[in-house]
Amino acid sequence: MDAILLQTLNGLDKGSAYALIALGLTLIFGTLGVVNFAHGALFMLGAFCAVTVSKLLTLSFETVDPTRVDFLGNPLKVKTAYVESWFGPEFGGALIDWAVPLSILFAIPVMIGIGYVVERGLIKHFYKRPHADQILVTFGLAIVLQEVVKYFFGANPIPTPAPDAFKGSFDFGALIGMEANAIIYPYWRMVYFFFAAVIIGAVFAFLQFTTFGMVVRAGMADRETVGLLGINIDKKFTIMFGIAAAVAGLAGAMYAPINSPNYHMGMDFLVLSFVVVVVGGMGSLPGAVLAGFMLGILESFASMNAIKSLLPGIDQIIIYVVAIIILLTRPRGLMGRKGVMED
Amino acid sequence: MGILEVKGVNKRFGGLQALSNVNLSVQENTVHAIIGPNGAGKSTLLNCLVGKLIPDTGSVMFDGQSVLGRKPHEINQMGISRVFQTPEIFGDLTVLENVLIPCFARRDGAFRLHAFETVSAEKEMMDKAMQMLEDVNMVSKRHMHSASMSRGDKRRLEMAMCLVQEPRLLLLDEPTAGMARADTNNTIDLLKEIKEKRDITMAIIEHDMHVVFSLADRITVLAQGTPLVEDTPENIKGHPKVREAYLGEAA
Amino acid sequence: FTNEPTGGSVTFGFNVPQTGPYADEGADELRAYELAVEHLNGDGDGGMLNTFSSKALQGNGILGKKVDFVTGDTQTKSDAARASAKSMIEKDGAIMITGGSSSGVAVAVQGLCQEAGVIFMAALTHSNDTTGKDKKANGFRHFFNAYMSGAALAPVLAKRYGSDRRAYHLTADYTWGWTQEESIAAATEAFGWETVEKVRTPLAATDFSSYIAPVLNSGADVLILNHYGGNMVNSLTNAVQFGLRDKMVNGKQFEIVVPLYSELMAKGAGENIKGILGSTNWSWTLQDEGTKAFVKSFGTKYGFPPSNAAQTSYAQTILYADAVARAGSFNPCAVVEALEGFEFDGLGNGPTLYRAEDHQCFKDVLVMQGKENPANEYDLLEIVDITPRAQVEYAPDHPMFAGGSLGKCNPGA
Amino acid sequence: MNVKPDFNKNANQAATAPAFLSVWDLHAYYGESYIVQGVTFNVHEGEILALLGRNGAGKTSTLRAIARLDSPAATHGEIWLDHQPLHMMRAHQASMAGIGLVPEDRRIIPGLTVEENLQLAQIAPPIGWSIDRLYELFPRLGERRKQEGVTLSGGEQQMLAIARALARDIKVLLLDEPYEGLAPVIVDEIEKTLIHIKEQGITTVIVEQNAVRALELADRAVILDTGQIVFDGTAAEVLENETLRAEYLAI
Amino acid sequence: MLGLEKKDVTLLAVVALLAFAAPFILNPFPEGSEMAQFNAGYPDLMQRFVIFGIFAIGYNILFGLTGYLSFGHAAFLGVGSYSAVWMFKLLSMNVIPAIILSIIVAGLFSLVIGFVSLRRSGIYFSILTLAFAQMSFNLAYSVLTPITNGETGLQLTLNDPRILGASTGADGSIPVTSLFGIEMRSTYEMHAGAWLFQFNAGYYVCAIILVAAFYLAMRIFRSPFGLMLRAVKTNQTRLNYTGLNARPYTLAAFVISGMYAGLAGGLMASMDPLAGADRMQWTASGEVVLMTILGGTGTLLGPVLGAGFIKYFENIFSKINDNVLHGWFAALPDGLEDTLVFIVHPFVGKGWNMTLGLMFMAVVIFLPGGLMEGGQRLAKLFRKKDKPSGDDSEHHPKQAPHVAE
Ligand SMILES: Nc1ncnc2c1ncn2[C@@H]1O[C@H](COP(=O)(O)OP(=O)(O)OP(=O)(O)O)[C@@H](O)[C@H]1O
Ligand SMILES: Nc1ncnc2c1ncn2[C@@H]1O[C@H](COP(=O)(O)OP(=O)(O)OP(=O)(O)O)[C@@H](O)[C@H]1O
Ligand SMILES: CC(C)C[C@H](N)C(=O)O
Ligand SMILES: [Mg+2]
Ligand SMILES: [Mg+2]
Repeated sequence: MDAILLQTLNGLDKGSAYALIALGLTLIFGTLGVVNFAHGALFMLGAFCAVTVSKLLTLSFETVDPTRVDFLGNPLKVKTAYVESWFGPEFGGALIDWAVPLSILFAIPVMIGIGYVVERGLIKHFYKRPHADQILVTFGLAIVLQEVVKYFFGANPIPTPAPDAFKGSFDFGALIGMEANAIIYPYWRMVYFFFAAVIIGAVFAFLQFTTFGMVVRAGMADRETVGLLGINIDKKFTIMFGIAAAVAGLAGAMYAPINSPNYHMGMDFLVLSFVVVVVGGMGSLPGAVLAGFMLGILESFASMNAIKSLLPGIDQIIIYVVAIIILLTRPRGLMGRKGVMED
Repeated sequence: MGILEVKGVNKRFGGLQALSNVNLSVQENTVHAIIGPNGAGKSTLLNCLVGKLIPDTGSVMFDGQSVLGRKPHEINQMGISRVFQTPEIFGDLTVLENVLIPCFARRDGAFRLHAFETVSAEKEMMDKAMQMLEDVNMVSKRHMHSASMSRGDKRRLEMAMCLVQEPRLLLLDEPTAGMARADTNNTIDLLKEIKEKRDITMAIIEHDMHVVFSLADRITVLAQGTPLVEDTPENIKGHPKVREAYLGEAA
Repeated sequence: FTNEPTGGSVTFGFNVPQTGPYADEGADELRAYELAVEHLNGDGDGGMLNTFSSKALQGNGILGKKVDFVTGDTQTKSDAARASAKSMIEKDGAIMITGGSSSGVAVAVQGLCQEAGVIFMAALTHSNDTTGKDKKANGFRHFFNAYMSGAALAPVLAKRYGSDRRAYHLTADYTWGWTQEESIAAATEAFGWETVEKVRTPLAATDFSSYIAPVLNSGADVLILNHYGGNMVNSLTNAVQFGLRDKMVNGKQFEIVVPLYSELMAKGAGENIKGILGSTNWSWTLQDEGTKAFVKSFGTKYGFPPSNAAQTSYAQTILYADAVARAGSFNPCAVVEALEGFEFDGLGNGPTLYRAEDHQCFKDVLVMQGKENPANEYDLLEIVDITPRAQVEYAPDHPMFAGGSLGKCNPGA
Repeated sequence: MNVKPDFNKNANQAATAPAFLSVWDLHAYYGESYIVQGVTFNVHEGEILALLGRNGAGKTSTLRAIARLDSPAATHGEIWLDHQPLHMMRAHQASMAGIGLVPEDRRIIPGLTVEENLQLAQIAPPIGWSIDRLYELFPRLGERRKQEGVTLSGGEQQMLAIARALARDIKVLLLDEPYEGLAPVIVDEIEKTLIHIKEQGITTVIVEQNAVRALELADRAVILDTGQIVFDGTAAEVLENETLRAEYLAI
Repeated sequence: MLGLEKKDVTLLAVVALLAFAAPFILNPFPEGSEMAQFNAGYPDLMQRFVIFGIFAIGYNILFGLTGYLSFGHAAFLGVGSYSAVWMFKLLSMNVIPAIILSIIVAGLFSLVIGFVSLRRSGIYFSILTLAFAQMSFNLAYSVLTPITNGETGLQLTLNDPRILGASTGADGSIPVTSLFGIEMRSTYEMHAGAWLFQFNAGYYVCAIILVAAFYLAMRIFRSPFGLMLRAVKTNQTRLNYTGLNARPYTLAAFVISGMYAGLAGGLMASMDPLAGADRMQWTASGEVVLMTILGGTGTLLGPVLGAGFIKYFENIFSKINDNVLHGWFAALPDGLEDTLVFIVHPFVGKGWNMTLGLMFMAVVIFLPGGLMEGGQRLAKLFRKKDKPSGDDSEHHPKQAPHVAE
């Protein structure tokens, strides 16, 4: 019983990562109709926004400490972060500690900017092109973005911890009267879950309570006619892409403490997020979110030993098995709309 | 007993009764026109005949066999071809290729892995297709990319694709809509000629009364999903109800 | 024999991961290779050539031939690695291939070199199989292996954490993970530990929370992470996030062990590594003459200390060159003969034996611990114990290594 | 094409009043095919102009170029609407400037209900008839407001397309075959609507294969052939001129 | 559509010529020159060009003709490789049975996967194929290790039974793959002046099979079957109402392309008897998609070009290191040399991926029809010079883009 509860909780937060990534992807893929293989890269860029902020905050000047030596026997250079010397170690240290949450402020404009540039410079020309061409160009873009990041940050993961206040875990089991340590849950993952909920809610509200969503859907179905009705659809598409990029970026920035960012983390998520979006059903935001949580939870269950011993290797393939079953029983995924990307 | 017997067909779309208790009998080797106001259910009826829709109740018999529950391609193989209201052609292919496909479909059935074809068999199909294009006056356009033709041309092409299959029952959904008058007249002539040359039954939906009255042997008027009257063209023309509900001053 | 050097130079093939998750390891290996070539050709300060016990090399290339090299990208995929190695052999006339990023790749390339008739000097590969069931006459491994990690770690673990511990293994679900799991479990059980559970995790996993969450509940009080690379960084980070290290289980402090450490991974895991035990092949913090010489020339050239991947790469290059010089021939069979049973010192690991039976090097193994107060950004691991070579040795037919045979050396063509 | 000069002398007759919409030397291409080959004509405020010609003559292309759609690409020429340079605008700007096009294939937007199709037209300024008023004009649409637009019958779609154009505040209505697929009674009705619209001062350009009906409605007519203007004069002139009718309109 | 038209015979002849003369064509630079780095005429790479060419040609039969975008074809290639290696382990080192088995097994495998996946279309189909392939990959990498040898890949060993051959070769090593005694790896080297050309038996086996595979693809493209497949792509509704059942057509195309993939996998194992799980990963499936689009979807020659392009980057650009760069620019003054090396450095060696990514973008932006379009534009330029006046007899017909130049 507690194992089930435990894995459900776990699945929830894994699910919130999937859901958040899939949400951004479905805005581009399910709404704008662009098969965006660079979405994973946008997620990765988001995570590197967090890395960048923490690097900027720890940007240091060097002073030579003649009493100590470095590994080659030369006098040791001691580094002090500028922020610490400007704002004093107390506040400066706190800034450094809170680098990841602060990076949200940085990631939003940066990711919107990147989204803008990518859409205006590249994607714009590909709305009318076949999906295959979109794949080629966005895949190329993903590689380039990755390589650029690799060039500056290296291939190795870069630890980007959460603020000290969120370190450690919460004993959920004790709260509901189970024995200690039965169900523990890291604080930062709770933060991530709530963060995801807020973002998902905000995007839903924006698309639900404005005509924006309808216009973009219409524009995707028939750009020409929407133009005839006086709507500058290009602008809407750009905005949509910017939002999607920002959602992906925020998902990535906040994810940095969960897994240290590396340059190929986007590719690791790419396939999975496509599966999530498609299982959710093309063009459906609730579908993407639902599928994200569902697959997250199922994946958690599949990693339980009781289940693995019954079906060896099930945790390796669970996502795909579920995807196949759902797509075969529900032609358009969980909540897909008819005619969206079916040809 | 007609070649096509529709009995008690009902079709609902959500709250809308698109077809209610439709009975229709089309006699072999006649042209049967179905007219009626917009949204009367004419296209829906055709959809039920070709397997695009399945009626909620009722039966559709073609030549003594039920078409219900069969897939569109099976129904076509029974000898029913259809021209759609908005042209359905193979847009990325050339005009000639568009016509060749039904030629092969007629010869080979629903599926054949004919990756290798003999020269003579190939030629036979090619000749057949070219003959058809000549009939519809499109030989000079045979290498054109069919999607970039004007609408009138697309309609003519689609008709050629259906005719080349030599169907026993040809269903035409507004075949001359958007066609220039000259082409409309050509089409009328073509259909008449085909009818004379071959055993063929046609069911035609058309709002252009000139076409209807030139071709039809019998007319069914459909209104709000039910047949209003069925009669000869002369009688329909004078039918007061039909004049009021449908023809207006055109008659 | 294949690719016999005819002109004034001889070509080595450095086949390392340049793209993909291990690209940084690959880059460090490559740095070491270039340094080795420099030293062989008599440039630079000579590095470990000066401390190496064998004096057959004069710093004028090998047998008077200048050393040249080509590089390639394994992408950490068997296929790509073999393609790259083949191009070095077929196109560039490489006579020796070295490199590696994972055991799968090393075994695959070793097999290729055996068939093609060139020497393979494996670098980063830790699986028992490389010199166990998949050993080849043309292949040699300087790096240590999973068995040795277990043999070195277990006593230290027992001493530190006591002998009635209950271990929970998380293991990357592929060949290397399995051999390491087997080795560590066997070694710790010999000291009285109990293995509660062995859980396999998919290689592609990035979030290990669902594997880590049940650990506390299982009654285990030690978590052993048989992971490497990104897997290890993530699983360790996740484990620390879940607060495992702050818990008391069975009245004991909960502990985490990462049997195979590397400097780059320690960097990737950041703070989480502090106090955690693991093993390495070598460390730049050693104080022997060889190490000091190597760290000096590497550090001077590149500005930071070498990783243990770099050291094994450097050593393998020197060892090959030296074997050629001692044999007086580039013929792979002569080189094999020269390397088999070769005893040497001065390459940073103390006295070392290249065992003839399986082409595995035997030397001391380091037990390392994440440092609590690093003095600088490279000072992440500290040496806890230097396990003497005798303690990590095993018989060539040890069951964990049984099943293969070296076959005969193949000079090719 | 030898007839061209004969009719062109009529061209300037009506051109004494100042033009409201003027198209001057318009050239347009689909990729490399040269479709609109130097078209010049004027439309006066409040009049109805019939733009006629055979299938493929370039009527649709001309309308699309005026509405500033991306294809065909207008490479040369000027279009002025009430002193605004349309030729410098993109489609959405032209729409805001007062151009309303009812496209020949109706272009009902898939995935949107009838009502959403209309709402979409009322997002960008300037906004025209209210949706309720449009439902009054086409009660059929009101009944179907929650239905997905593309599942409407052919005629209903045509109504929706016209309604959608009127939902915006337009100065010039460009109609591409508005009668196509409509029942005769509905054609009558739309004709009345067009007259009503004309009374409101809206200028209309109508392309129609049903040339007689169009000419009866129109003040003036322009005839296109292979992308060039072969006639420009009053509607009555066309109806009277046998040669012209036979040559270009087959009526 | 029938037999072969004259144009097709020429195309086939050109392909055959290019394939057979590849050892010369791909080695334009003399041995030892700085440019020798760019030579691609060594057996392994030539084999790869051809094998991936076959893979892409087959893939194009599905994707180029029917428009069904499969993201799982690498699985068939992988299965083909595994079958071939097992054949070498169990039966004999002759490549013929291995290749035949790999085609059959891949065919059966694709029949099952295709049958299920083709119940959906569009992106739903793509994800189904992706899911099957990723499942196969994950299983091959770990759970099925007894059959696939996991991460390392399935290899030959000295104790394989090989019932119709020897377990060990005469010299005590593992025997090599051969075609009735001709060893696949045997290479004849020809020195011509400063040039060295390598003629490898395995390569020529691949090349002959490529020409056959190309011929078959050409026949399929030109046949009524090919026409039906293209019809599937442009309008399935019309196809159904024309009395044709799209499913068996697409399934046939899927299985044929699966068999091509199996053939490629079998050949790969025949040239180098190892079958790794990496071959089945989604990135490998993605690669063949990229090859096809890059070369020109729906054209006959395009996929082969695309395959060559990508493999060339992977194998040649990845090997250019700073050392080589300094070699090239050595003649220049030091400052300039260093600057040039600095500029080029991020794009070669470990940066080869970056160059490839930029190339993908450049090609798809500037040549929407892929490399084939580039070729056609060039050809057009030349033709324009030849005959200045067009023969536009009709009014403004747009010619359908002719498939498969
Ligand atoms: N898929 C559907 N869902 C809901 N309603 C539908 C659907 N298809 C058709 N209808 C409705 O059914 C009615 C009949 O449509 P149908 O297309 O048969 O009319 P029609 O007689 O062909 O008219 P027209 O002459 O205008 O083409 C229309 O009111 C239409 O809106
Ligand atoms: N997208 C396109 N690409 C290429 N050529 C086109 C395209 N659309 C139309 N054409 C060509 O342009 C010419 C004029 O077409 P247009 O649609 O303007 O004629 P039209 O006068 O409206 O004819 P119809 O009465 O049949 O609608 C035709 O020959 C047609 O083949
Ligand atoms: C790179 C190695 C040290 C570890 C790696 N996972 C292996 O297979 O051996
Ligand atoms: Mg209809
Ligand atoms: Mg038109």
